[in-house]
Amino acid sequence: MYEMVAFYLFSVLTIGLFLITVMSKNVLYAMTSLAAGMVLISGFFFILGADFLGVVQLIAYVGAIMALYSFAMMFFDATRDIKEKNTNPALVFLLGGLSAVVLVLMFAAPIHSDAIQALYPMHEGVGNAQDVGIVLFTKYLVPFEVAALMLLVAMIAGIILAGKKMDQSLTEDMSADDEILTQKDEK
Amino acid sequence: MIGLSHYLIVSALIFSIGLMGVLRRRNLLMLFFATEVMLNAVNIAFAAISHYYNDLTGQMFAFFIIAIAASEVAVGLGILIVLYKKHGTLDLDDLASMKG
Amino acid sequence: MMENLVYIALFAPFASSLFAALFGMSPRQTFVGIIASLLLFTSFVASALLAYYVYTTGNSIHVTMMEWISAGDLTIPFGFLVDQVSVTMMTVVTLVSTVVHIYSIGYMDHDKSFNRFFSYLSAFVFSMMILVMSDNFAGLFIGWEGVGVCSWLLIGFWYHKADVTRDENPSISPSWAANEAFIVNRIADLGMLVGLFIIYWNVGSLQYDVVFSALPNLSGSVLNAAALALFIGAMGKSAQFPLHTWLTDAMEGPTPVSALIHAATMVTAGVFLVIRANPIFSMTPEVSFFIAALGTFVAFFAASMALVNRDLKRIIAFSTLSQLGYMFAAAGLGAYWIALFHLAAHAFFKALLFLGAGNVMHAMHDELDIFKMGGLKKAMNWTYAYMGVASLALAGIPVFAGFFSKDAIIETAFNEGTYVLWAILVLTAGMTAFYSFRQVFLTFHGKARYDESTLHPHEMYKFVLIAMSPLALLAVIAGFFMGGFQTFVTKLLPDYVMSEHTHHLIWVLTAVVLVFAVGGIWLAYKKYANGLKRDEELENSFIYKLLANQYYIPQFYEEFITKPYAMLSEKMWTSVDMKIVDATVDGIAKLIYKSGDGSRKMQTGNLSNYLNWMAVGAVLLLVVAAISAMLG
Amino acid sequence: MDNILSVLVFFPAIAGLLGFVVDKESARTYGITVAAIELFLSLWLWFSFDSANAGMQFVEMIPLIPDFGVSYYIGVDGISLFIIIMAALMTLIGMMSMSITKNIKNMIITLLFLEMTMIGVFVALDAIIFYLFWELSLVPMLYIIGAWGGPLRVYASIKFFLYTFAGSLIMLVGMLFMAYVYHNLTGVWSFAITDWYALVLPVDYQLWLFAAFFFGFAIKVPMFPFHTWLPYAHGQAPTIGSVILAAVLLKMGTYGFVRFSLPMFPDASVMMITPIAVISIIMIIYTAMVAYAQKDIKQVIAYSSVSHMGIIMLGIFAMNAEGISGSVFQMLSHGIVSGALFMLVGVIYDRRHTKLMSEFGGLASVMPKYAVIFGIMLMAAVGLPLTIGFVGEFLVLLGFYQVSPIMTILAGTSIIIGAIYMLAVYKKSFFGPVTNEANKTLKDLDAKETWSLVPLVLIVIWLGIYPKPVLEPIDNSVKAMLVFMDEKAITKEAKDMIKVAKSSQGGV
Amino acid sequence: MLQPINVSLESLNLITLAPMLIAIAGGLVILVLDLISEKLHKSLYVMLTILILVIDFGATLGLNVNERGFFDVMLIDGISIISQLMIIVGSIIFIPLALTSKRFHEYSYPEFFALFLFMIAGFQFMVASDNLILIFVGLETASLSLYTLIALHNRANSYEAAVKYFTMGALAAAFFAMGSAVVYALTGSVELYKVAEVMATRLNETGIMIAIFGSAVLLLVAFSFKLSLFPFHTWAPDVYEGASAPLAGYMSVVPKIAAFVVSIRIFGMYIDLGVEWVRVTILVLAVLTMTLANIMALVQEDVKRMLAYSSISHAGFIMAALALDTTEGTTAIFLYYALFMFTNLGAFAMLWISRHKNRRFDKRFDHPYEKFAGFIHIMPVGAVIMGLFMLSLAGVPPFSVFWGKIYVMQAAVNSGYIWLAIVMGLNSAIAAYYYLKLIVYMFLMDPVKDVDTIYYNLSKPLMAVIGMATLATVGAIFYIQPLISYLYYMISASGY
Repeated sequence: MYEMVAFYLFSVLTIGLFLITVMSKNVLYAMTSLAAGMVLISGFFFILGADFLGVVQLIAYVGAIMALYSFAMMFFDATRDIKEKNTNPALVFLLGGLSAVVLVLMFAAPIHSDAIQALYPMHEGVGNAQDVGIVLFTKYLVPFEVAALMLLVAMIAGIILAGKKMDQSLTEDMSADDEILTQKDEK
Repeated sequence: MIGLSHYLIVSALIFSIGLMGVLRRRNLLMLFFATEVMLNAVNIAFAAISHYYNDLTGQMFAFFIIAIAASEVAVGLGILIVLYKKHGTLDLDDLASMKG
Repeated sequence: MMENLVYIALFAPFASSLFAALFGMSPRQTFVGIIASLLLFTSFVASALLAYYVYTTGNSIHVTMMEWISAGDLTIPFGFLVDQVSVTMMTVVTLVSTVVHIYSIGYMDHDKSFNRFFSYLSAFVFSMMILVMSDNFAGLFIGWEGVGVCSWLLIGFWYHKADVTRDENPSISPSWAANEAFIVNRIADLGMLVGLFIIYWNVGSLQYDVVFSALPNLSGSVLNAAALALFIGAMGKSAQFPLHTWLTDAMEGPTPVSALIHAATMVTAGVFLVIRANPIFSMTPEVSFFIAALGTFVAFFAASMALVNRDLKRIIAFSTLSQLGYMFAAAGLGAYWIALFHLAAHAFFKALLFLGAGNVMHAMHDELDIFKMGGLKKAMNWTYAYMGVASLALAGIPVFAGFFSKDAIIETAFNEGTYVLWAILVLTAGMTAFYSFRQVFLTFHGKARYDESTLHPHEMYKFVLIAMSPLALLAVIAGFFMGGFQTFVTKLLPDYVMSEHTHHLIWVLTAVVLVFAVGGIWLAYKKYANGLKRDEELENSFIYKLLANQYYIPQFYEEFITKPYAMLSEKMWTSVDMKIVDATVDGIAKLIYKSGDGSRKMQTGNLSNYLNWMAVGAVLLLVVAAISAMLG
Repeated sequence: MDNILSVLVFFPAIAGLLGFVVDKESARTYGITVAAIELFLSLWLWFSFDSANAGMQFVEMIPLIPDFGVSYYIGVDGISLFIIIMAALMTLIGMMSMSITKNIKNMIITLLFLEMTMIGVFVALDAIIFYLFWELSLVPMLYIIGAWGGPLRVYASIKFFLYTFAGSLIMLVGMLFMAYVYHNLTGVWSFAITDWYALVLPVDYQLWLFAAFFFGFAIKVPMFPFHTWLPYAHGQAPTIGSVILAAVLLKMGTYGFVRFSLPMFPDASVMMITPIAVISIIMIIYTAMVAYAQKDIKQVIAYSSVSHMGIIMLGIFAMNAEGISGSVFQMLSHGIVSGALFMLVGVIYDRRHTKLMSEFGGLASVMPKYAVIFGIMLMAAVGLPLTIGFVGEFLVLLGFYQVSPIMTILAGTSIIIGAIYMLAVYKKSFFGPVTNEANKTLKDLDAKETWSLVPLVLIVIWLGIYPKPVLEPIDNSVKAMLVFMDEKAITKEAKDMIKVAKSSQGGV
Repeated sequence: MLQPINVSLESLNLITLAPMLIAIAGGLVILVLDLISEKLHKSLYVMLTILILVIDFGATLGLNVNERGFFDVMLIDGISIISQLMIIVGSIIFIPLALTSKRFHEYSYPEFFALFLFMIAGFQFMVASDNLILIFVGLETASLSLYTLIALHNRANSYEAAVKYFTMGALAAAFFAMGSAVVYALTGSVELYKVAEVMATRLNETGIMIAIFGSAVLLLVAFSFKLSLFPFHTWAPDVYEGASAPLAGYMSVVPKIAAFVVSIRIFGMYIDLGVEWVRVTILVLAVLTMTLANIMALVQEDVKRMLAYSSISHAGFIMAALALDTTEGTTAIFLYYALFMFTNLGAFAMLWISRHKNRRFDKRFDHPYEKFAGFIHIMPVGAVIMGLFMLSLAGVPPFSVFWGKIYVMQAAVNSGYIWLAIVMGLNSAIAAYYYLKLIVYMFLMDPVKDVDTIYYNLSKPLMAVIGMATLATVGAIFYIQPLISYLYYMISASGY
């Protein structure tokens, strides 16, 4: 019963918040509602017993990612209302609607099967973090390390892209040659 | 009783909302928000399936999706910064020098 | 020994042609003409020796030089057959050619392409020799086409003349006439080829002896088809209706050419073919009768046009046409030897007539309109005599060659019971006499109708006149050899003798013909001997105009064949080939290119649109997936 | 020298590569020397060829991609032998007569590569090798037309390339399917033509495969209605390009029919006789008419090529030795005659830089030697006996008469309408008075031109009088092929229609 | 309580990780070197990268076929080995293009080379696993590096390209994630071998087909994006145009090989299970892709953009081979890319040597067709070589791509898809036009400007690279046989 209430509450709230994220003209509103939505999603995780995931969601998303976005927003000076000329709202809603219909139809199908054996079952009486930890550091150690690599890549990328050197072009200047060439053309 | 389908349907709806956002957004920053929404929708689905199958793989996947989302944001914002420095705008209507 | 003679007879003209060709582009060299004439004479001598040999021994000579084409089951050799028929032709051809060669030395005197002329002329003789000597149909076809080309070259000899309108010159220009001759002949040649094909696929060979011995095994329809196809070939070369127009236009060529090719030899090739292939035609009475009927028609038809024509050479050309009709009539009626005899006799007097006309032209500076001549008798005695003799022979006056041969043909028509043909032929004999003498009188008698102050007609060179004498002689006496000729050639050809009944009436028949002939001459004398009296009314009458315009047949051909063909060709090119066929190809290419232009519009450069495309694709795929899943 | 064929194929290519080093001034001499050696080699091939042997000779086989069944497999028989010699000859003569001075070195190198591809096509006994040379031959020709051509050269060259390319890709699918069928039946991958010959296919397969090959070949021939690239290609190409194109490249199409379609799909071929004959007759008559309407001499000859190719096509589908041998012979004859005619047009174009007949008239007076040679070639083109043109045309019509008299008569009109347009050309250009001032001072053929044309004249007459040395090997191979087709045919109609020559019955 | 887990080191089969670890370590070495000294020349990094890749190549070559490692996450089967080898070879031949005679922005960053190596590691992970998680992570690692590399070219266009690629990539990633979620929901697993097992048992359940199709579609969208299939290809031309020529050439080969391997694993699985619908859909997409990309390429004014469309078309071609799902079809994919790689390398290298900082021929394009007008007069050997590449791309025998093309077509014919072979043939004919267009410009036209800068960046290493590409293109006929038999052996050994 409590689960049902929580589910519906969270569902309505997240959908509402994300709608604001998508529809709002104001970056600030959009971002705030996005952050709020993400918090509520971690609520889903808690309901579903994925405590560790919920915590990660809060830390990584709400903490790290939203902070990044906030900085970016400041950098881009995007606090003002953004004028967007949306070309074809009908198309957008049609596509969104259709995809929703099909996806819902898909998920409404008897997709859940009792016959399926869990490969990495959760254990009774063991904390979620512990369960996750064991799987993550055995089976999924390689992806985990690759994810580390990915973050390293992201870090390097972030640093060099935002770095000072990108302001100037290091491509060799050929203006001297150009002059000669232009003269040639004129001949 | 709440079943797997309920969660999945919510996930589907949020995913579609994200898709709509991707489609209608002209500001790159806000477009990135929409992609985050989509990834979050998938996360709900994974967590729910994981719960109903009593299997940890789904949580793993969701975990990695969060990592990926984080990296994407880093790189994406990096690119946005160089772009902004060059163009002074994030409106993607102004970003059509290559076409045809 | 005899084989060598065969090769000498055949290749002497070829050697002559090559020799003359060596100097083809150099200025006039008299010795070229002399050597060519000598070589031709050699050929004549060889032919005569062969004729003597064949005459005395009765054997024929068959030589095979080498294989020509061999594919599948087909084998065609270069084989030559000298028998009674071919040796007759050889002798006639080489004799007339020799005369014409010598004649040309004088006639072409002032022409800068003198050497070239001899080259062509000898080449023609060579082709003609191949035609008559070949031992198979394919070889005959070689000669057949060869004479066609030489005829083309010679008609168009004065190629530098420009095209003029048909009113100015009915033949437009030498080159036009040459092309016409070639093309019309080609039409007939197709028939000839088809004849060859029919024979080959039914017999398996093209050799005369094989074919003729296999004939009894063939069905009637095959024989008819073969005969008809071969005759179509003959119709072209011998200018039978409706393929006759080229012959008069061919008069654009130098006169010796007209004498040799378009009177004595080439045009008779059709008759020769029918004679040569007589076993086939003997077995196909319907086709033969058709040949006879067409021949008779052409005899009359051509004579009618000759009645009113004013062009010296064209009149003779029409008369040639008419005489060819006689020959076909004879051949069609089965009197092959008579046809061959008339062919030979005609060759002599018609060549003479043409050469005489050439003399006149030479004297008159290429003037051809007999209305503008008259009174040439004084200046040109010899020519007058030659042409008179030839005309008498042509008219069929007794003693002269034409009397014997033509009379025999007319008798044959009577003998066969085809009285209609007989009547027409008799009438034509009268017309022949009339127009021949109309021409003679208008040319030589009366007062001069040309400007005597500028034109001083003179007789031809002596040697030319002497060279013409053998022809004159033969035109007079050839008839007396008729009996000997008959026994000679009927060793090979089916004999034809008049029935008892005809034999009884022979004097009556001869008399009737004579009456017509003499009547014709008398009429001509009455009208023209004392100069030209133009009869405006007659000249404006419908029939006169019809005849003068050759029944409007050339105009008809031009309006209904030549022009539509050109127009259709143009349409085919501009409308069909360019606008439909090519445009379709280009259209496909353009369509693809255009659709490229159209579809690149999806590439707007706007990221939002790209995302839309992506979403559209994804959603579409999803929807399709959902639908197809639900449909099962 | 058993590997003479490989030498023939690769000698020009290697010479072409080395040609990059040769100095510009000497390039022409270099090219002529190489082409002469190549011709000599091809004559040697003829000399060592066993005329009595109807099968493949000088066969070489090196597996290249065994897993895929592709091997370097070449050989020559009577049918291909003379086309090879002709290709070598026309290359040499084309080079000798060439008047181009711009980028002469590039031209020589291109021609040498082209020669390799041409010879390659005719010696290939492996479908992929055949296809390889087939496609490769497009490239040098594209360059020749495009770089030295007239004002529309780019359009013409692209059209030429794409049209042929599209057709041959469909042919390629056919080849792949054939290989697949072969694999299915034998378990082995093979693209060897001789292996494919052994397959007896059901009729519906034959029809489909025939259609696939047909597109490739028909466009190359070019058959109506796929012919429109040809007038452009010829019209724009430089003389040498037209010569090679007409003489050799077009023959690839008809050769393909003889080499592939007939022996591989005898039943389908017999079934297709009527449609192909109808197309051929349209080609003959229609293009002859179109040729008559042309204003440009070269276009006339270009269209006349199509018309003559119609005769060749007809002969191939006569299904008897007379027709097919005649057809192959006609390929040679058309190659030499049309090549010579294009060279002749080139001669006048070099002098006057126009090919419009209206610009000329009376050339016979100014350029007599030229007129004589043109006349001889013209007569050969209209099929005058004792010239090379007659033998093939006669045999083709003779052969096809057995199939259908009516169609033969229709096709036979070619001798009439062929004469019509050819004589019209001759009359308009050579006869009449010299009206155009520019023509009055034209020079007659110079030594270079004479020496390149006279050999062709000699060949035209020699093979017109004595075709046996050429016709006999062709005929032997054709007869053997017909025997083979007859044995292989599965339908009764085909067995009836394919006529085995009496002389080869019992034997072989 | 949980039991402690004992894992023996052998059972981990660590050797399966060696190739990727070499690449990663190499990347780190480069980063460290940069820390030590800032003044190092790019040639050092290039050579270092090549060396690392050579070791990587050796390590990959040493792997045994059909091994799993690290809790079955790593999958080393035939296609993973050959695809890794091709990825490495492709990288080795493209990276020397950095050694231009002129300096370019991106190559002044040592990080460029590090990212390059990380990207390769990402691709290697992608192909060496059948676990959707690792595939996803590998994919993203590689993609993020690639976005950065594109942006590093440091021009307005390259930023635009990076943004477009990135944004669409993010969307595709979402689809991939969603697709994986559905697969997971259906089978309770994200490991493909397990997925196949479970799905096979569930195929006959009523009402579930929509989810199966749906999962396939969502994944197909993600990979269609990577493989640039219509209508998910829209990024490709712009990205190719914005990226530097070497990178564009690289992108048209290496990432696609990786994506194809994953596609073979995923969609091959669906087709093997008997889900014909997937095959049909892929065929439709493939045909649409090759045709539309071709006709759009027809109208391009820029050679690089034309080559971009042509690569899209080639990808469609190969995708069709994938749909056949036969050993030959799969062999065809690798054979095609192996051959296409060299030709494409050559073509893009030829563009690269002519890259000029200022656009002297066109306001927008670096390599408009006009630039190559009369190339034969300016640089005859270059023109001939470029012509050879174009002919090869057009599928003219005996150049390399032709063999790939007929192998694909043969595979289609063998599976009974003759219509597909004909469509491929006709498309090749259309495609010939735009390749020919460049040849026409190079050989048949006169230069627009009297310019010799057309080979501006030419340097000895570039000449070597181009020469090698030429040799590989021209001499294809001589190495096709070993190549085919190796590929065929590896692929049939891994059961595809």
